Amino acid sequence: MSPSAAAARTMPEIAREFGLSDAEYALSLSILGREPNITELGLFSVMWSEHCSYKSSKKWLRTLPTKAPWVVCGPGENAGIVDIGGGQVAVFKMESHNHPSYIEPYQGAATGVGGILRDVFTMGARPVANLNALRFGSPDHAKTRHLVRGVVAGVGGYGNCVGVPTVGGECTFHSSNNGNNLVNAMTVGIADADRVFYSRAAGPGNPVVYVGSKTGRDGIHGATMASASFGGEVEAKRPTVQVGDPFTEKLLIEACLELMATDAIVAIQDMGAAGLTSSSFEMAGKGGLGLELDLDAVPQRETGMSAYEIMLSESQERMLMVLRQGAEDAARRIFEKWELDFAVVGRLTETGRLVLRHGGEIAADMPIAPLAEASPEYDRPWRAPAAAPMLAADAVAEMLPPPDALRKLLSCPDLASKRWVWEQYDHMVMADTVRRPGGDAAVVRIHGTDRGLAVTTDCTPRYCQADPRTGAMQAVAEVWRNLTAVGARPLAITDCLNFGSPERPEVMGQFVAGIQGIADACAALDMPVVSGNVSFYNETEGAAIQPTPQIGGVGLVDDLDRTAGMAIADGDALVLIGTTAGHLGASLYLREIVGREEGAPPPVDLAAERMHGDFVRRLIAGGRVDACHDISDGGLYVAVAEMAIAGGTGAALHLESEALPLFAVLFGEDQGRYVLGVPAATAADLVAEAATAGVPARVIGRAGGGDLTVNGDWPISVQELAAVNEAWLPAYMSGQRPEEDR
Amino acid sequence: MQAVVIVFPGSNCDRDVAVALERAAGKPPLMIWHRETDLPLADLIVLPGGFSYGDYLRAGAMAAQSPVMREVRARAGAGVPVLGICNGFQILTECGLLPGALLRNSGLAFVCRDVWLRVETADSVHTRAYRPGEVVRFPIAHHDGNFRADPDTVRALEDGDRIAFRYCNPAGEVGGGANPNGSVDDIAGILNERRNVLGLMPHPERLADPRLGGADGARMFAGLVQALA
Amino acid sequence: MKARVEITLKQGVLDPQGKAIANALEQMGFAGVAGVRQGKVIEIELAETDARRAEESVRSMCERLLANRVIEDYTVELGI
Amino acid sequence: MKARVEITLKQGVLDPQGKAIANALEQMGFAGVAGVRQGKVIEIELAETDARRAEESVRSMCERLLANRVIEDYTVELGI
Ligand SMILES: Nc1ncnc2c1ncn2[C@@H]1O[C@H](COP(=O)(O)OP(=O)(O)O)[C@@H](O)[C@H]1O
Ligand SMILES: [Mg+2]
Repeated sequence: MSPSAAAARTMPEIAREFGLSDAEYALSLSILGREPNITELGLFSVMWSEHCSYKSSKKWLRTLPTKAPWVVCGPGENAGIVDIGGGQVAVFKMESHNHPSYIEPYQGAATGVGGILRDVFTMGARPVANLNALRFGSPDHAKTRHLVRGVVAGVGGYGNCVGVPTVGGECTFHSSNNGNNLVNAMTVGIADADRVFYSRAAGPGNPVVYVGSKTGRDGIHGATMASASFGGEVEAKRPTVQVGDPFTEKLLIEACLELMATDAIVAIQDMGAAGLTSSSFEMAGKGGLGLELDLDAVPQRETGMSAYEIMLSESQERMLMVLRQGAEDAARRIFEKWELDFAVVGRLTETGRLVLRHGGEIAADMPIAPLAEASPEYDRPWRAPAAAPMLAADAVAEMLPPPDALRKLLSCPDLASKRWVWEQYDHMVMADTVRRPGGDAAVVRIHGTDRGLAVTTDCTPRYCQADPRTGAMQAVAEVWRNLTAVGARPLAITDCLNFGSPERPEVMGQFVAGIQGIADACAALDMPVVSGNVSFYNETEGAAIQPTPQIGGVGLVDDLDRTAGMAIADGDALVLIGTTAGHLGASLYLREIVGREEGAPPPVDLAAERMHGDFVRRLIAGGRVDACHDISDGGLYVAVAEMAIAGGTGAALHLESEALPLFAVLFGEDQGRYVLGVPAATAADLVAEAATAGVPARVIGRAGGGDLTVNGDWPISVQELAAVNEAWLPAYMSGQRPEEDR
Repeated sequence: MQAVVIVFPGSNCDRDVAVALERAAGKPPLMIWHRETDLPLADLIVLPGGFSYGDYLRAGAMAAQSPVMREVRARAGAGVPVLGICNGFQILTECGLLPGALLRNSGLAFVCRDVWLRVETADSVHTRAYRPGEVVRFPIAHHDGNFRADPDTVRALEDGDRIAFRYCNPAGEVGGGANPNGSVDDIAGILNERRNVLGLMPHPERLADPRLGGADGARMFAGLVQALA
Repeated sequence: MKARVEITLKQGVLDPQGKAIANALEQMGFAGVAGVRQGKVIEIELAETDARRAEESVRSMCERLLANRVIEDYTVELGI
Repeated sequence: MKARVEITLKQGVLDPQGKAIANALEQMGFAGVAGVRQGKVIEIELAETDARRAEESVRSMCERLLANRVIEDYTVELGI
């Protein structure tokens, strides 16, 4: 809204329109000691929006474990930091861009990638890997295909252009996402440990510098949009969509890293949600200082912009920095070389106030601390979710012969190969991608070394729907397991907590339970949370998404000669690690084959999870494993089929001696399990060793031949498995016009 | 051998190719910013992959107008070997050092994956390490790799033995779905008349290290080093 | 009948391509380039011979496929 | 002074985007689409006020940068 349009209404009315509650408006009066002007009101409203203030989630986020000896910086900065040895650190974070991606999938996803990249290189890290977790509505829903095409093209369009490989992610479909798709983007970067930059401003008198693209009228009130659920009129929110400029971002990365090699920067902060407002409040607030900004000096793309518009614009590809006095000219030269705007826009002061000058007038003058730090915190009412009852295996009918069920599962939207997605992503640029997409975790080499980072994202929303606490625990456990399966030592996670409206006690209850599950799993697996993001209001007309606490994990591979992939080799013995109980509640089999979505998710035994994983990791580190894959969606049969496809060789499974119904053994989703391919001659010793270590292990078959068989029966050729697995997504996507790429 | 790598705003495979060159030559190439108007003496000039100027307007169009390109053209004219990979190939066609143009992939989407290439000629300093007819595996990663030229130009390329690589299947057969982008005649890379300028869409530098799953690309750099040492 | 659709970015929407072209022109020595915006033209050859029906159909193409109404405007022109 | 440049693929050059749009329109049920070609419009805001000099300058921009003469044709129009 323009200030003049607003003039006809009273301030309290405008406050409400801006999304401030009456109590929040009253608080703003008492902080200022007077009525705010329209610019100030705008600043209050974005700073106190859910997106910027975390007012509904703060109380709970504080309960997450965030420490470990290798954690250099936990939540609270632009991204989390862990030590990876060799004098280097990994910097990473995940963030949502759900709402914008639903309104304009290409640009929404693209700017999501751009935003998370900035969070990482702001800290001095060169981005080395991107991941993306995508949750779409039902494939039958009219909008889904359009959204998939746009989002995937947007993620690729941005990441490919900036030259950061997109190496992993997830892509699933469920009707609960029909009106709210989820686009969560994660970036991992690497920095020298002694060259990390933070956002805390210091040194009154130091210049405040603006770099990057010019400011336009785009995205005004994006932060408040992300803090509201969709009503019927999504259209009305459209003008807030922004266009990404990955070319400028690439220049910004190079220019910032070049400047960071000098000692010019005191503090730096990207302009994300709520643009100049939140970046200036945060930097000054953290340093306990004041800030004077001359808005006329801000590079502008359009004429006649008001102070309100300049402060709230969410134009992309911009950064705010505090420099050492006297460093301006050297810094300016670097940015001019990279053809980017550079402007000194203000100075730090000792007043503790934010003062904005515009057109010869004071456009705003407000204290920083009460806004940035003492912003509202709610203890929202919550109702513990009713846990879904356990579903006994004998309460599930075997609907199809197992090999037919396998075919169906391998080609169902959630399990079908996502090659169509990742082939649109440059996953090899930077020439360090050692393990490409398609495995449990991707591995990127730490440039110039023989060590690597393993990265993955995971969450199983149907488990979280059935039991948010166990589901969240499972998401963390699966991340840990995926990192372990490639031989990495899991270090830490980032999270992106996607939920419905926190104003509804049952949603808030899901959130609280989810936090508890994450906290328990992180503590037990020694894998703390170092960064994250909360995305509430993922609901349309009261219908919320399945709770989706998306987890992104980073692990360390000490020796790239000692990692594992899923490809089994002819002659390998197949060893199953872990306990099989035939758990079919909330399983993919139940949903896709039986057509039921019910039952409790598989229990997560964190102690067993850890014991099994530590054992597997030791084997891989000892060079004793040819292939490794964890068992997740679809169970054992699917896992072995995926290993056969990856290896291009068949496998004979022998599961005669089971006490459980065979289909429950094949399709149950019990946690804490892996399938290993090991040289046949070593299998017996390995099983004995496992027994000594208290880890359940047994030989379940042998790799070889052209077919996958079970107990000598049900042959399916590897070619058929691969074809079935690869076919669905390209076929689905070709079912309609190729959306024009933009 | 002293190589130079030209860096344009938006280049993003400059470091990758520098690493591959250093592995082959035992010494790093010089990295030259596009604004430079004179080039140091060099045995090889490399235009790397990436998205110079964001691929805005047309891939390679704005980079082709960079100050440094005048000098690159002059050196190429004097016989200095030039290698343009992916965006580098696009720049070479845009500045007229190679014929034809690279249009949007026929599938319209960006494609990143390994492809099989048939080596069509070993008669160049870039391809001398390969045998004609040999099948090699390089990755591609591009949005605009659909090579187009008028029939006379294509005939001239063919008659002059100037098609360096063609997309093929693992058995070396061209056609039948092996072409990832719709290029005319399955062309993946071409030489200029003098045979000292090679442009190709696939990235040899991305499979030039066994750690990354293959080293077919390393031989291109090894061959260059051998020839130019 | 031939239709010509012109698609341009809405006022206020960032045009990264236009911006880069303007910079490039300036660096090439073209002085006085105050701004560049890039758009698309799409020419459609139609079997339809009735101008009103043709226009209706092309407008519907624009709304449903050709233009991204979130960030783009379009105009339709019918030719010969 | 404003200039409008329109850039189209030369006759005979295959237009992958145009072809894809035509296919898509057909799949969406638009009958009678005989062909689609996609091109670009570039609007340039110039400081120059003399029409002849402006046109000359824009033609030179086209030859040197805006159009790829191997595959593209262009037209220049000067506006207000
Ligand atoms: N959106 C995506 N982007 C990149 N890679 C993806 C995407 N979706 C899925 N993948 C890749 O497909 C593979 C299978 O994904 P998934 O079934 O979720 O694996 P898992 O269950 O083992 O975590 C993984 O390697 C994953 O990284
Ligand atoms: Mg896995």
